[in-house]
Amino acid sequence: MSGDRVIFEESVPGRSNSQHAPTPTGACDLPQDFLRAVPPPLPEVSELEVVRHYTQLSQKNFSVDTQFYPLGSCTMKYNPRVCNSLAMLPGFLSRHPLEPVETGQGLLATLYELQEMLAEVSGMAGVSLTPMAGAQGEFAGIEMIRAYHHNNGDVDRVEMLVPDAAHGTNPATAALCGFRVREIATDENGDLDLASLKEAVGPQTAGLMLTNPSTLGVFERRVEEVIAIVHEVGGLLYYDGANLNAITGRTRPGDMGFDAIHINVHKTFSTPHGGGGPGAGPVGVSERLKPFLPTPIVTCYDSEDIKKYRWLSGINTPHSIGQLSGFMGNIGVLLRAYVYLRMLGGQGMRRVADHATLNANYLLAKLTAAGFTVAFPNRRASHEFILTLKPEADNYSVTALDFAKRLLDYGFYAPTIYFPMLVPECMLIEPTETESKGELDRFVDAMVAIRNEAIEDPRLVKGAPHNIPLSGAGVGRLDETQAARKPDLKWNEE
Amino acid sequence: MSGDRVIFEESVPGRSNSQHAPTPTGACDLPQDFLRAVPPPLPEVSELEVVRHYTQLSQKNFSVDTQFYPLGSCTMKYNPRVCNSLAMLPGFLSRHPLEPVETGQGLLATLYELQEMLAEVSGMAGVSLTPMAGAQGEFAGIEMIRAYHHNNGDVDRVEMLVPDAAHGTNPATAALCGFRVREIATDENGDLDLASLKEAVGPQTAGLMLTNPSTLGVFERRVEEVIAIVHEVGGLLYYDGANLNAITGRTRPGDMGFDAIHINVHKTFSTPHGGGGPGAGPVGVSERLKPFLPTPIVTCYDSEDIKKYRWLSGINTPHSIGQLSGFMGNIGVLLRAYVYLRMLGGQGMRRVADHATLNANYLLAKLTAAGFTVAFPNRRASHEFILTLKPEADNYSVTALDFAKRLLDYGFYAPTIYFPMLVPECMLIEPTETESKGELDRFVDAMVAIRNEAIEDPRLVKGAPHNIPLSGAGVGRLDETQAARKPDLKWNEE
Amino acid sequence: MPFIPHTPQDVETMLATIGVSGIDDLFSEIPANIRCEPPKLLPPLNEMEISRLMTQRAALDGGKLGFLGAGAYEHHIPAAVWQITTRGEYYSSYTPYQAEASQGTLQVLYEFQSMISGLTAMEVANASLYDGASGTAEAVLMAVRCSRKKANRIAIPTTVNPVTIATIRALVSQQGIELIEMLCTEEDGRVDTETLAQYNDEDITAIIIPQPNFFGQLEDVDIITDWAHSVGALVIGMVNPMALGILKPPGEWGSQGADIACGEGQPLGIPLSSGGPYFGFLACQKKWLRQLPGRIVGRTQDRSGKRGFVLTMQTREQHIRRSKATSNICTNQGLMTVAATIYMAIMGPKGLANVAYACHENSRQLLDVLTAIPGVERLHKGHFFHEFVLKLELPVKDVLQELLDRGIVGGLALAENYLLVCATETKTKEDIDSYGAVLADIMGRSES
Amino acid sequence: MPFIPHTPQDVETMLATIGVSGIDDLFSEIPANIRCEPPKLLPPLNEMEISRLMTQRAALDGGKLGFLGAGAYEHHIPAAVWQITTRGEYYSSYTPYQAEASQGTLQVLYEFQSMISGLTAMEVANASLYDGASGTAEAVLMAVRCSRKKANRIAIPTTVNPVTIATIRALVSQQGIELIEMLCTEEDGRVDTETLAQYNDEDITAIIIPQPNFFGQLEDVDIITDWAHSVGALVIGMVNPMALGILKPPGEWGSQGADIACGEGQPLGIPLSSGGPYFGFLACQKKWLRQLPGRIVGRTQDRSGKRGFVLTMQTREQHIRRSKATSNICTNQGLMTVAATIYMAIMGPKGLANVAYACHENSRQLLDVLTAIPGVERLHKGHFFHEFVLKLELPVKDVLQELLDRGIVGGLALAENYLLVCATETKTKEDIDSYGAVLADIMGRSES
Ligand SMILES: Cc1ncc(COP(=O)(O)O)c(C=O)c1O
Ligand SMILES: Cc1ncc(COP(=O)(O)O)c(C=O)c1O
Repeated sequence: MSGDRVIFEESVPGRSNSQHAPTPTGACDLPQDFLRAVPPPLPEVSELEVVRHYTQLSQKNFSVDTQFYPLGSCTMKYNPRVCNSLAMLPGFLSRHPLEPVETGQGLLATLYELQEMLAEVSGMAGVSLTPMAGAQGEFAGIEMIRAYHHNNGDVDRVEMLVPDAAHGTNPATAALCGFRVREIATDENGDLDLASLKEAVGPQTAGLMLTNPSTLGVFERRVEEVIAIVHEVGGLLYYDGANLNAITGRTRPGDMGFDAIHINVHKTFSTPHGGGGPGAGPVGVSERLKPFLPTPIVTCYDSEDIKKYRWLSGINTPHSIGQLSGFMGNIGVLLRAYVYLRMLGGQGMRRVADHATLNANYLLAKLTAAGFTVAFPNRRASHEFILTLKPEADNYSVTALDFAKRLLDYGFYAPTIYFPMLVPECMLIEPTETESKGELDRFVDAMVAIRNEAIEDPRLVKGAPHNIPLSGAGVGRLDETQAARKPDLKWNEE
Repeated sequence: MSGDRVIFEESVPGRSNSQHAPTPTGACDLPQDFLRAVPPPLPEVSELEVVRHYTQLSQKNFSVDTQFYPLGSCTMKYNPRVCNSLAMLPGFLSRHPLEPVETGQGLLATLYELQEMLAEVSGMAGVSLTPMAGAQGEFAGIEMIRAYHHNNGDVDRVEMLVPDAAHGTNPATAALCGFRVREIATDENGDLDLASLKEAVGPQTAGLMLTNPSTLGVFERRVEEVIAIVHEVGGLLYYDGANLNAITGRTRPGDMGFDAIHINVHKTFSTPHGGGGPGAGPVGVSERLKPFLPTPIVTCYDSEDIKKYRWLSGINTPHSIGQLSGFMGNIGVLLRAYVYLRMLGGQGMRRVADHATLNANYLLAKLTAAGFTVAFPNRRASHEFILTLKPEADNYSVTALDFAKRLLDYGFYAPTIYFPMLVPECMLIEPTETESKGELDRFVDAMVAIRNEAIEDPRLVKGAPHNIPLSGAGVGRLDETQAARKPDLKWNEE
Repeated sequence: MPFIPHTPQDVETMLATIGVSGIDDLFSEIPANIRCEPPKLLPPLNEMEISRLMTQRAALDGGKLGFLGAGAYEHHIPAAVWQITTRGEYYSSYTPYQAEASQGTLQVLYEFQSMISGLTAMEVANASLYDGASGTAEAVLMAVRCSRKKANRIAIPTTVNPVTIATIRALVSQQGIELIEMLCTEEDGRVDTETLAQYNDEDITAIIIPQPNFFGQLEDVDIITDWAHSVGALVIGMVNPMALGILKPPGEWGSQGADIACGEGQPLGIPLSSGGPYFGFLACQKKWLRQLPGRIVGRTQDRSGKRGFVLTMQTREQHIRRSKATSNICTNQGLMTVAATIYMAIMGPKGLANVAYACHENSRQLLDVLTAIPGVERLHKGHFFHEFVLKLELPVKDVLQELLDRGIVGGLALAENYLLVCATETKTKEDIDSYGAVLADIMGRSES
Repeated sequence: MPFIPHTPQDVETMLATIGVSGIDDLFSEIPANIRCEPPKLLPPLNEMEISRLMTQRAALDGGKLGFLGAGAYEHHIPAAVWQITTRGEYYSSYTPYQAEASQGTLQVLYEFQSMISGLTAMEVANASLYDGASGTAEAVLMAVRCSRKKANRIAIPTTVNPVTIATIRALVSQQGIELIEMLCTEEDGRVDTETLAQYNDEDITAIIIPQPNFFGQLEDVDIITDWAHSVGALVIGMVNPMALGILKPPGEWGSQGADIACGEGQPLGIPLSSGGPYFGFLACQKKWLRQLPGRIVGRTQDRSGKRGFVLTMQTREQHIRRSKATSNICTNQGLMTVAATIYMAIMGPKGLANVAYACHENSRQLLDVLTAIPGVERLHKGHFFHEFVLKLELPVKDVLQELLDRGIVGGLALAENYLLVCATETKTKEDIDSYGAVLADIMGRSES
């Protein structure tokens, strides 16, 4: 099977696919100095071999299109196929980013409406679509906060507050923006510890980054108080929108009082994750941060009774934190989000949060009934929730990792494990609204079956995976330590 | 795994995908008498479940895109992906077949050029693209022969000659056209037995259907003599073009003297088989059969120095055998064939036959060297060849069927077995020109390994398949007898 | 060399293994005087060039606002349908001869058969034929095989699509089958149930009942079916599968149901594509199973009792039965049935019914809009599904040309003054109004 | 309910299991005064309606005969690339955290790293960054981490794309990094190697060398690299990966090679798409591995010794290292690297070289055709890859508008009279001649 080999192992010197490249008409006129001495060491394979190889490899992936994928914090919901076809229409694909706006009115109208709709969904005053992913959205948001303070001459705000449960991108972003990161503790019910917060704030506080519902799968109940405390000392509030899927149409970051947010459209707006991206991380801001939004932004004006659209950037936006990438952002991803949003409408957005939350709470109830231990038993789950498998680890020495690997054998992708780090042997489970009750029930059955295995034959679970239902003979548990100790990061003929 | 269930097992009453159907605005005005009492019993599943189910099911297929598929007589070569994208361009897909020709000049130009190119490749005087597959092409060809004789008042030619090695569609077609079928024997070298032929021909002979190279994988060396014998008695010659891949650019049915042929574009012109179709079976004819071609046919004329195209049918074609389907044939398939042909050009067509023949002869040489028994050891292979596994069956009681099933475990689709019926325990192997030497070598290795298994552990081979590299746990050898004895042909809630 | 993986070095090694000195030697058995030079074809294009050419050609075609039906219908096709259908594993596999390595295709076909059986309310269905017209010819041949009658006389109402009739004629005339035309009422454009008794003594083997018929009209299927059975004739229901979202299925026509159901499968998720590929479906009562042509998939199990699917009932087929086969069909329209199965699964009973309703509603609306125009009236009385015939005071040919010049494909000219028009769920109120406005303009200009 | 599978019955059962009476109860922890009504959005459309809308919008866009480059380039993309890339298994999976169930993506990424390493002649590569510009900013941050110098001074020639410079500025300015502009020669439009010594005492941490540069010109990469190393500066080679089909790779610049290579991956099989998604690539010498940001895939084995692939070196990343991570990047451009990997595998060394040659040839041809027009001349001397700057006697803005009115996107206006023009392998002789003819016409009319 080709998928069991590396593409370089299929290579035969001298093979090429002449149907894809023009034959050169003459010798190259460039001096030898500029040229490469030997051709690049790419594989030399036929088009059929390429198709076969990468088709086979694809079959070695779990994905939403093939499996339940309850990966907490990642919102692995169904990515409507129509979003893909419409985003890939030739008119959109063929346009060069630097073409004049006359050739892009269809696209710009779409992006403009998307900006408006995201502002409405999130309750923010302005939106820029340009960040490439959540982390770049965070960068934009924190930069805007920095720019705001600096613009006010407020240059001593050097500290960014980040809850200890926060996603790693939050502290990393704050650091990238030049801030000192200060962690805030979480209380035993998963809410931010207000005492630590009060202790931490001061004139040095630039702001606080909050995820709500938090990565602990619960809604920050005292969010207004939190915001008041930070605002009080002149800090601004950043909302990490990775969990927006839990609240769309139920509450809005803008209404909570946040100053800047990012939205992972590859989560809440169902654009695909593509095995690691691309996503998009539009940022939304309150009125006072609008001048600082990253560029370009789409604006609309009337011309002879027709709506026309153009880019705002450079000279129009003197206070902007600038351009974060070479062009306009991940346009193709934004188009997919637009299609999704238009198909759902306002009521649909509420249905998303409603059913995502319903599914999470249902799964939580069933797993609790089945005897699993919930991290925050006194709390309502948001769109996700945390189990701790500490009892199982203690009693049968079968860890969250073992459960995760064994779930693969049952045909389920594993939930997020060991994040957030606060909860031992944790499993962060996010079913999303697009999964059926039947699928959730089967997942519970698998969890129960694995616990039984853990009791009766722990080695079975600890040795998993054994027989992942994948094409081309799956692998067993892979040795990550060896990978890191002796990095083999590219193919070298053996 | 969804693919292990039948889609009806996913169904939940009351579920629907509202994004795909307009909501009715009022009640239906049609009288109850015309209406169905209960809704059709289709499954009620979400779009995600549909995507997941059919994506998983797809992974349970071997295909050219994933495996070597040396199915003799079927020409399972690489189906260029570009043919798919170009045939599915919106302009082509959206056009209604009965629209005026003004809205189809792009398509018609393409079909016209395809007609011309197929005529040139096959050496025939005229071509109609309309037959839907090889068998319908045969029908058209034999009908034209009948019409020709009738048109000449020659109504007593009631017999169609068919070699005993012929594909089943040949006698079935002859019968469908109202002919009595008379079989002609094959000699021990795979050529037609001239003595039987001479004995069979007479004034009752309407024609002879010949496949060349024959389904025995050898070229009919005395084809000219065969043709002369039939023509002598006033019969016409039909060429089954299923094996055209063996000879393109090397010899042409028209030059051999055939009167009518069909071309399986889903073989020689690399349109996909789609798990059983659609294909297309254009027919080509010599000058004398042109008036009888099935309609519609594309014709070209000049209008103000621009080439214009229109359909010929009905009143323009009084002698035509008529229309064989509701519209114009499998247009989408023909578009794919056109793209393929344009990419190859004349030299490319010869390369096809050259390398298909090279691959077959190479595989034949290697398998012979490995000790397998060739059906026609004195012959050059065409693009395919036959092994007989009679020695293996006699010595180890492991049959061609067992070899075939065991090959699946090795990740190869099985060659055609037990056809043609003349050769006992036969395996008809057709590698095609798009497979690499490496893949052929691996196939030989597998055959040798299986023979060793047959010697050492025949039950292993007889019990195959055991572990087909397919997603979602493949099945073992399926019971075909039970299927036929107690037909279960549709889902009934268990 | 496009699509050929061999390097010159490979070729050399392979030739040496074979023991010949050149590729020409491999063709030594072809008599010298029939060998040829490579064909003279249009110059080869690389993928970039052919893509540009085809894109230019496709841009010339289609894309009109269309009100044509007459056997092929524009419907919304969920994007998922073809994204999945064109996956390599479906697209590039063969007829599933090796069942164990073809469970994907086989299970889809089994599900397809189940859905078609359900939609038509018939007991069994095959796994597709070429298209609706040729499939109806197969239904005729099948009926002849099923019937015990000596004479092979098939009654075909003139409400059947004339191209279908021509196709049947082309495909079955060699079998000594006689096609008997049954006239329809002028007023209703459907079979005159009052005069059926006229055919009582015609020794009819089978009758084809189209529902809806070529003019879009709904036939009195119950009465005709019961009459046919009363004279010992089999009933072939030729149906639009989309209409079966709401219309009574052939299996429930009259007191016994039709014997055979067939039709054009295109409405079920297949793009118009200038006419193909589409697919024909064929279903029947179980007692006729052995006469059913085409592939059939059955459920079975492996040695460990695990469920699986295989091609079955193959003794009907040409590769086993040869000249005695039920049909010569071999390659069918497999991939189209994958698309149709996915389409039906996404739509479900409710979706299909809603689309059928919407087609009906839209065509009623279109009728209202168009017949409000002076010089335009409906030809027939009675109920229709999503097509109807208009009578125009102007020559239809000229009107259609003027419509086309303004971007509208207005329908099918049936005769000098008759126009067959269709509106499916794809037509918005604006589309319908815009047809109305343009037609009114054309008709009005001629008035003055 | 689009995309939600629950029936009312399901919802009821589930609420009962949870023990609440309605969905509202699930949100009881949200303080009442921040609850909201469903947002007011544009009215929802079904799939048919949104398809029609987007098709209309897409039809407004693109489709011009284009000679724009400036960082994004139109290339032929084999059809196989995106048909495979958009398969659900690649499209709808997450970052491969569970390696055993993500071997497809992981192996592709490993192959991608191998190909990028090969193309750039660097020892290791990561698995993508957002795009070329932001990736170059990451390269700058990385160089600062690698360097032992106190001052963080990055030399950036003015031959680097100004947007890239702006992006770097936006992304790194918080780190106390100083960007030092290096002027280029007016005549050549490239770094003046004669005056490098001026910067000897500037304590430069790293220099960015673009190849080809923003003006399409080829820099003297060997000389600049050796000079940089001689003053203890690291070399960041910012390259067009398509050009590397023929141009000397950064790993071989000068006597030691560049330290870091980065660039915009778009030319490798990614459509123009109005600007994204594209991807950035980043490669370096092995000694800098621990400073390399972004995902990295490594080969390892399972317990039975079977080969497999995992995400590795994760202690560099934000989810482990948090505020001390090498970068905050998490979601990258994964799917784009699948496309690029398939693209590179199909093209192979020869294909890539041929395309690169063809781009060069076509742009030379274009130069000849355009500079034959009175009033049009080339601005620079020296060698270029597939872009060059023209000097027009007319205001470029007006000329571009006139070209656009006649269907041609003529290039990028750099200043009043300067025009940056590009021709890739997608341009035929006719395309080039037609640009020439239209431009000649525009220039000519103004003469008279
Ligand atoms: C809570 C949280 N914040 C931020 C991010 C970063 O977003 P991205 O991966 O789009 O950069 C993620 C992504 O996993 C997340 O879960
Ligand atoms: C020799 C031969 N003749 C005829 C046919 C029939 O062609 P089709 O399947 O296209 O109807 C085949 C197909 O397998 C064949 O192999």
